[in-house]
Amino acid sequence: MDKNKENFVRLQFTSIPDNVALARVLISSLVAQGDITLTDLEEIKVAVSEAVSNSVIHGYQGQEDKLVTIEASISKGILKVLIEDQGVGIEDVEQAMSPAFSTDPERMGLGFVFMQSFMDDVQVISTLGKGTKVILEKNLIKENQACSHLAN
Amino acid sequence: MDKNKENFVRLQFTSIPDNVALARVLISSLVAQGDITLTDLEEIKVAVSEAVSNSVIHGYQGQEDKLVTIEASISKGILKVLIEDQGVGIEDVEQAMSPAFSTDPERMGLGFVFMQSFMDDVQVISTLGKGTKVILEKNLIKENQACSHLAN
Amino acid sequence: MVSVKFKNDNLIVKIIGDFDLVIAKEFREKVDKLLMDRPVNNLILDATEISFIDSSGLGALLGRYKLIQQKGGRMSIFGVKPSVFRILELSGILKIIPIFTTESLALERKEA
Amino acid sequence: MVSVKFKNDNLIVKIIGDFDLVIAKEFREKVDKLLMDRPVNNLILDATEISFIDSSGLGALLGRYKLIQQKGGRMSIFGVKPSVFRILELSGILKIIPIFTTESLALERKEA
Ligand SMILES: Nc1ncnc2c1ncn2[C@@H]1O[C@H](COP(=O)(O)OP(=O)(O)O)[C@@H](O)[C@H]1O
Ligand SMILES: Nc1ncnc2c1ncn2[C@@H]1O[C@H](COP(=O)(O)OP(=O)(O)O)[C@@H](O)[C@H]1O
Repeated sequence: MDKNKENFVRLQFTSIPDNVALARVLISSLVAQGDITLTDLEEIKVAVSEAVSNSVIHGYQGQEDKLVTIEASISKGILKVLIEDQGVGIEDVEQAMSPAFSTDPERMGLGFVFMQSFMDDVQVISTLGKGTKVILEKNLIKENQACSHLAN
Repeated sequence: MDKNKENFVRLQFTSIPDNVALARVLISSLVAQGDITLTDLEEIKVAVSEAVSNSVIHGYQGQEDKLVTIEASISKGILKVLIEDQGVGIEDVEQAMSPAFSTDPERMGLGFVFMQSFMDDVQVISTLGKGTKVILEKNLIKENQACSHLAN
Repeated sequence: MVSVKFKNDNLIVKIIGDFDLVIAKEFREKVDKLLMDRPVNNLILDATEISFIDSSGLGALLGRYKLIQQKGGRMSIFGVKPSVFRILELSGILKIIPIFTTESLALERKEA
Repeated sequence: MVSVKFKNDNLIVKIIGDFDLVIAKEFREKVDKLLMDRPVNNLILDATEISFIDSSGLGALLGRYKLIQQKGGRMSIFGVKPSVFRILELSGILKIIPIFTTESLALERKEA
């Protein structure tokens, strides 16, 4: 299977915490269809896990009967993942994305930090009372494949 | 996590053969959230794999740019899985479901046989030129839990 | 993944992973090409690393069985996991393709 | 899954699987209850079976660290896999919670 194979999947699930694992499992299986480094795989899993956890925890504030949507596409070696909820939305996206900021004292405010460290691009579109879309992008083709081995 | 927890997931993906594995992985992770026997897990994986393979192979006849949809719900311990394509459809459903019948000489005609042996209920709704829906049902709660251990 | 090795006129094919429609295709293409190119008397499937099989995998097995039989050869399987065994049994394929526990037992089966 | 055992005043908590929001909640609830009920001087996380961690897991770790520190106790981690190590490192948590390779080394750390 070649890494450049175009692919598209859409996953929707009820907003229960256990389903965050389903998102990780699906995205792992999807990107593992190509030959990806273990480090990249791990980083993508963390980034997606953060975004989906945010939808469940913050977006829907623990309400378990809502829907989270994930769309993932691979095209020309670029992985694009959209994570979407119809939850409370974010008042100030810039503030939300800054390191250590969290509206929940029990949490570390590292979610967006991880998304930004592990993906090449993170976009957040949010409307108060309407919901939040997070779009993550990562190039799966390494310029210098030799380096990606050293990274493991 | 209790087996009776209500849950719902919907997965859509392009009709490439590699994506049949995504359907298996998702359904496995979903049912494994409850405590299920290994035998039941295996049987569900085979049944779903058959239905999704049929959509890819027969429904879309190898065209890889179409969409397959799976919806799985768990409610009151009953797993219900819908597998749907907008492919060529089945002319004679009864004939298609009979053992060893296949329109492809390379295949065994065992897909529907496995779905029927492994699930409690199999429904097929198909319209020529419109597509096919397969609805699989299985009770995840065993009347006599002791027996399900013997079965392993 | 499908990997192959020869021991004299025995072709040993190892499948790693889920024996579904994807691997079935790879298995069919690889084996058919090898059966064309070289004299094979005994086709042996190493099933130790097969974690899943469905009717696409079974169909590919049966197809290779028919092919090698036409050429006067034999086929066998070894190292089958319990979950895979159940499916093989249900399909009736065990009535025509014998199963062994190890590769050496499958190789020894010189007489039929 | 979260399993616990005591060795004197050491509480050893083992997490098996993905340390995400689900396990974070279980970990938080179990450990907080135990810290309430029994005198614990040293909280040790057995990470040998943790295959994944995200910021929910990290938050639960940091929270328990703060709690035990308030009570004058200590916390450490052992058996961390490389992929999990990277995340721990990135988060800065390694600056405050020490890592050991084995359980006995984590137990021996009597002086700080
Ligand atoms: N999907 C979302 N819906 C609503 N608010 C969100 C969402 N995602 C993030 N936020 C807000 O952004 C803040 C920072 O998020 P993040 O960096 O992931 O840290 P944390 O999850 O630890 O709070 C959250 O505390 C929350 O207020
Ligand atoms: N989704 C589908 N779309 C169109 N035809 C189908 C579909 N599923 C099954 N069929 C038809 O039903 C027949 C029997 O299916 P099955 O029992 O799964 O056996 P096999 O896949 O080995 O042919 C197929 O050969 C095909 O003609």
